[in-house]
Amino acid sequence: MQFEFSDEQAQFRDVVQRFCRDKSPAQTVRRIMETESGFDRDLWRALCGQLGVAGLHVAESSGGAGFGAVELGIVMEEFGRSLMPAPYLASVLATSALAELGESDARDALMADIAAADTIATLALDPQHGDPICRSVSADGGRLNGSVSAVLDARHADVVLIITADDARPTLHAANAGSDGLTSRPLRTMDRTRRLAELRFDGVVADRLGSLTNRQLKHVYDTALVALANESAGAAQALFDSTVEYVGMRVQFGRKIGSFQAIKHRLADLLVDVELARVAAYQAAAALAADEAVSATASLAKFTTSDACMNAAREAIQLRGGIGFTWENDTHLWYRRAKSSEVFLGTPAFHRERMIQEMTA
Amino acid sequence: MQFEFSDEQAQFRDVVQRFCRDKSPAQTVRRIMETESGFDRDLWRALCGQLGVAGLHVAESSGGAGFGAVELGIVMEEFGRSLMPAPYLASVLATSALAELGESDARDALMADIAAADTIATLALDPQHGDPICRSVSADGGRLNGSVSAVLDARHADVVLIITADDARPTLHAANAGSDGLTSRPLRTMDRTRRLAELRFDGVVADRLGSLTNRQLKHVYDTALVALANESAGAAQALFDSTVEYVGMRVQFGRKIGSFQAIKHRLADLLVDVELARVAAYQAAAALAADEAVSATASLAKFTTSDACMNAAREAIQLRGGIGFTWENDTHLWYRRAKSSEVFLGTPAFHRERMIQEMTA
Amino acid sequence: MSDATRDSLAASAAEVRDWLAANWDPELSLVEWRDRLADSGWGQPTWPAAFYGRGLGAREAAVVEQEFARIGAVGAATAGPRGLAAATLLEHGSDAQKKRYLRGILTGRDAWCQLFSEPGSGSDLAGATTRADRVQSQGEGQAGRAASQRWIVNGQKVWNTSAHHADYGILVARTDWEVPKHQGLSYFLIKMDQPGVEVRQLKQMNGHASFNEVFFTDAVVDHDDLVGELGQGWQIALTTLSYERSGFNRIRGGDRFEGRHGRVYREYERELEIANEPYTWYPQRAGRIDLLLERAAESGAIRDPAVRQDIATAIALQRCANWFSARGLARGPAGSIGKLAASRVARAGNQAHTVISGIEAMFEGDDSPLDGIVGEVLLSTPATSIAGGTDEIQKNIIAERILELPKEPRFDGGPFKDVPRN
Amino acid sequence: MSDATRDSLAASAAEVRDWLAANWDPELSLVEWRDRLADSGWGQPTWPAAFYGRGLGAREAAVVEQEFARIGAVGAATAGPRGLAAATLLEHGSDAQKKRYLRGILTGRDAWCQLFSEPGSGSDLAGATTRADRVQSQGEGQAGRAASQRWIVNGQKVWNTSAHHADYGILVARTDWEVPKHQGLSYFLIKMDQPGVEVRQLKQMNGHASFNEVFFTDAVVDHDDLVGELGQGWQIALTTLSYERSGFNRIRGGDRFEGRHGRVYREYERELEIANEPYTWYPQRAGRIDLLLERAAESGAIRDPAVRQDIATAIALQRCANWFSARGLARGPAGSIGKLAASRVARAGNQAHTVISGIEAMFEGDDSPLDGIVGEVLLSTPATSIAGGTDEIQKNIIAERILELPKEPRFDGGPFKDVPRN
Repeated sequence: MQFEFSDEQAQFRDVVQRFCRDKSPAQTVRRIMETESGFDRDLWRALCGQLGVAGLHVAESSGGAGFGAVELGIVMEEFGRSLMPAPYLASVLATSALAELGESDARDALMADIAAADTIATLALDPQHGDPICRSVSADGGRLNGSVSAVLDARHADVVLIITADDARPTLHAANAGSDGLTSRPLRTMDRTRRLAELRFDGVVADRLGSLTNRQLKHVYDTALVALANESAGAAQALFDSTVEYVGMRVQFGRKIGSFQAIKHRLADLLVDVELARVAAYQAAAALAADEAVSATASLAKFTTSDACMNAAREAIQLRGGIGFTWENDTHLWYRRAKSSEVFLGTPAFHRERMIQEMTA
Repeated sequence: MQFEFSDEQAQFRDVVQRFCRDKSPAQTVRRIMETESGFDRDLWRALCGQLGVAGLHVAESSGGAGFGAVELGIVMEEFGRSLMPAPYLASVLATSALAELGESDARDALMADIAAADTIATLALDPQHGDPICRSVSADGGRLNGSVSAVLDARHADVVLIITADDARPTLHAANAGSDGLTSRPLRTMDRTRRLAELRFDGVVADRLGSLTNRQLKHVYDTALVALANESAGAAQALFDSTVEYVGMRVQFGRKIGSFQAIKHRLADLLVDVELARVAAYQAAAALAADEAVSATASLAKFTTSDACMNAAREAIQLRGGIGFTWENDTHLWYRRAKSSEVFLGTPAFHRERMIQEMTA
Repeated sequence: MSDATRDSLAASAAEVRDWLAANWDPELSLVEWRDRLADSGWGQPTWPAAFYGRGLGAREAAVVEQEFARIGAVGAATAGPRGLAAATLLEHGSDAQKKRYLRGILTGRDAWCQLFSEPGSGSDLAGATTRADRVQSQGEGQAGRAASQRWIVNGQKVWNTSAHHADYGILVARTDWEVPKHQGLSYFLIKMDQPGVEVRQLKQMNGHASFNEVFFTDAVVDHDDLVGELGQGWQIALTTLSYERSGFNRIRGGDRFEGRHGRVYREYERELEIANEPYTWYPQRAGRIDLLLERAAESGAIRDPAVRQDIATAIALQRCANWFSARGLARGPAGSIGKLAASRVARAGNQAHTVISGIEAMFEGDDSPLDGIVGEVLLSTPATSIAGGTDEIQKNIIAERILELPKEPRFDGGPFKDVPRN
Repeated sequence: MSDATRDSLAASAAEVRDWLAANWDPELSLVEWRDRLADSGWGQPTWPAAFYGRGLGAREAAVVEQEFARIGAVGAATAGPRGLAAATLLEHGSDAQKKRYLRGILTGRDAWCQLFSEPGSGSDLAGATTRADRVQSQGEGQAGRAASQRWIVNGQKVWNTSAHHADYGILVARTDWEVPKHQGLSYFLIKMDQPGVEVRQLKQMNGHASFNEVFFTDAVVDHDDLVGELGQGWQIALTTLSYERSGFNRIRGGDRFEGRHGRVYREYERELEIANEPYTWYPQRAGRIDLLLERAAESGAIRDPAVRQDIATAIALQRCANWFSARGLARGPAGSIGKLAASRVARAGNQAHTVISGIEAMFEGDDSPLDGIVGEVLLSTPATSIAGGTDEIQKNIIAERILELPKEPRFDGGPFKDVPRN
């Protein structure tokens, strides 16, 4: 299938882009990144208030803003471009899971609080490949036991959602951050703008929100992949653009280094990576929005974009030479994002394999 | 371990190189390649008579010339460089298998005939990865039944050696090409300088020469890998050298295309491929000669050299542009060799896996 | 759409429908039928009425095509360089040239070939060294002087697909060696059937002979067959090339006429066959990604995890490349991005087919899997990154026109006679 | 080996053995001991007798080293740029300079740093813009004129590892802007402890701060500290760089003194620690291929066939790179081949460690596998293809010096003041 952005979607992108430029330039990213929590509630309130990003892609019938995966992709792409330091991906995971549930006061109340930025929510995932079912945590008698490493933004989440496997059907639980027996250990992430924490559940009392089918779990996972793919496409573009700008300015041997054909050709190759990654991300978002079978395309987009982004990050440092390896230079912030997005929700090889499985199923 | 060629070995290489230059320049390769059999007995007699290549690497105690794997590597490298159209690799397979047997009149007579070029011998291999045991052929009561595809130079071999698995221990049999029930169907090989045929055995009477241990079978296989690796190193070098020469001569846009930095850098990268491939091939030959545990290194050399050779072949065509894609241009002869050596005796991926298995065994 | 437009479209539809009812006959010979098209102007309705067309707009032409399709009427000849010659003549040719050549192009009576590339100027097309020298014929100095001027052509062209059965060629030759290379070229129409023109087929490494070399030895061109002004050859060639990029020389399949019978169809199918002959290996050149999964299942390699990785890589690349083109992003310089993507797809296809086939990748022809298709893939993909502008040229275009990085220093700016060349 | 040589070697051995017997004392302070080495010449036996050495040949020196090793005697200070300064001074320095500086280098009393690279001239080392301007001090025109001349240095250097604790620096600065860039540089020895010199540590993306920026604001250099002739700076710098490439600044490990006790050893270990401090991450920078298999077994990723492919690729690359260097092929321009190979090894190591660790590759420091080694690998390998000459520079060297392809057109040939720069 083929798609174009609608005028509304193009305008929405402009709004998001302007917000990112104004509200989180690189120096802001560094400021927040260097705080202990890596989180700025005012920025998050602004994101929810002015852009309405939380629950953006969730249908109104499910308590969301009623936009779709394409708008989600637009936000993620722009956040990747600007390295927006906010718990948005965690919010996407949480709201996507909630959206699969039938209507209920509990769900609707939680969704409303999330959209209003009154509640920050995350969804614990199985660490290895990001499977939404956490097999390392069990629920019995409404109490959660076990531990799960690497939960996104768990440190500043007010509510932790977790899907356990022990009932007849996978079940979604909500635990309040403050609950007795719930302890969180912040992990030192390479990407300081994307925090993870290890959670321990010792008989934590949690709300049993409902159960999900495997199809629904897959949809939650594919949504996460599409979101991350669009973010990586944006990050790759930012790395590419800043590098083209740099080689057009940096002079060595009496000429701009961008005039050296070897560098010109490498940037041409890199542009192909970036462009193909972008269409993959767009196509996956469009397929998700159109409710097509999306798993193969979602995995394709995940590994295509993360490979392109990692490649762009390597070249961005290499073509800057020594200066690109310094802390002061911003390039490593995107390199760190690229490296962690490469493995988050599953490695490129894992998703190549998944794509083949989906295509031959 | 580290090694240098001895003066004798260096002189031997010169002799082989001169022979290849004089006796099989590209036009000779094309002439023989275009014959139906792809084989020139006079050239083969000269190779055995003047260079003594047949049985070269086999110990005198086993009826060989008493040189080692390093000399074998030298011959294979030079033959790869010049695309020598002769059944030498088949002869290496056959003599390596014979060399593992204990002394016997049958073995010694056969080895002597092979060395004297009176007999051309080949060894049938299991097609998939070149395993010396042909499971598709069975021996009972001294009669061979079954068929095996892709036997090297089977069309002009006087004797076909084959190792069957059905006895308590793997057994080496020799069948005369003329035997009743032995039929051979020549296959159209992409590399017309390396012929293969499918053999059918219908109750073929064969000499049971003896049995081999798994260690011995592995040694035969590793020897084949080392031989092919050195051949590929030579072919890669030939492709590289001719390409450097071409870009230093071809003028476009008023300048030698070798003056374009993008091309200069790609050739620099390619030189790294070629140099690393060569040391891998040399190191594997030296380890084989020194009777060290060689399987991991043999597999390493196989995939490193065939990847480098394939890469060199691609670049050799690309940097020549249209002319490199023509039949008249010799580049495709080496491209065809590179492509078939890439998969012969197992793909690069197969040998990467084998190397890890050997290292973790 | 305004009512006026709608009415005029309806009018054209009615008019062509009536004309077809009166003239279409499947038992005519192809040339007889197309002579009617030429006389009526319905074969190329967008061409000027003065030159075998009706001067209609694109919308009307679409309506006409629908009417042809509805009753299965064969259209004008379009396949191959013929289309490029027509488009170029309509833009730059003299009225006399249009009169003389467009009819034969439309009816398919005349086949054409494109004589631009040379052995010494592949990537550097403007570096052509085939020369055309002006001579006066006997009648010198008398009346009809200009008309009696002729050009003598010497040199060599290559990489054209139809010279071996072409009646005419569009030729770019150097007429001035004292000026920079882009200014010294002129654009001619040359008759292929003459003593001074020799055509040899050129065999590729994959065994096909889709291209020709053309040798000129004192070949003759009338001055009347100079297109545009002397020295305008490069600008006019760019016109031809732009039409080539936008697919004016693509060949329409005959499948539209499935199950139709009649002499005109038989002759049309034959025409297509001849036109398509050089291109049978092009799908293999692109890597045949479409065959990977079924082929891997057949060979059993689908069970090998490393092979699955290679297949996934190839399929993903192809999908992205297709999406990229489908989104219409591949126009202008960005076309070079699509072309580089196609090269990656072809390479990945070659790689995947190799590991899927294993030892069977050593075979060619009947002994190669899928009736030789696999072998042909392995021997054809290298052409993808060369034909129609090498990857290196595409990267220059991207770097300089899209990324706006500094241009390469030029060493061929001066008078062409002083420019180094092989 | 001739009898004569054998005798002289035996003689040296005997001589140094006696001297060590009489002088070696592990309870001396490191400086006290090395003062004895400087006085006797046994610390740097290949240096001239006039300058703290004994003018011995390489063979004799080897024998002397053996004798030191036999009884575990600590040698002269060699670590770091100090060794480069010494080698350069011995080749290009004046006798006065040798007298003044070599002793402090040998005894380790003085630490040195290398002040070549600049923010604006990384790959283009000869494009240095740090300036040195000659001034007359008060005593102008009187006796001792030359001696009283001084140089005022302004500018910035970067990428040196020891400026923060160095007493002196070897400095390349521009003294003439009217001539082409290679001809306008001069080579100075500069005192680091002065008001005009400010050293700032420079933090890398992997969190380490191994390098310094050095800012010069009217820093002063005596004319006596000009090495060689004015304008010879580039040639002399090339000498320094060639010694750097052949490892004169490498640091010998202290492991030779395992289990030895005494004040001199304690102080020597401390000296090594300080010298090694900036380099703790260098093994990670190289990709830590040595850890792949054990790490994959530990994480369980060894069971993943795709991961095994990546591990095999990395291990194979490293073995080939090691074999290439071991065969002594990596000398001269071919050193660039080894350097490019090292970059590939580092990249492959990064890739393999990433897929082996999976989600754990998202961590750094204590939360990263192997006490943070994995995270440090992932954040350090990019330096391998940059430090000591970028891959791009290596490829130029290979293409032009090994393959002898045409050189890049130059745009910086004229007077340096007219050369474009940032």
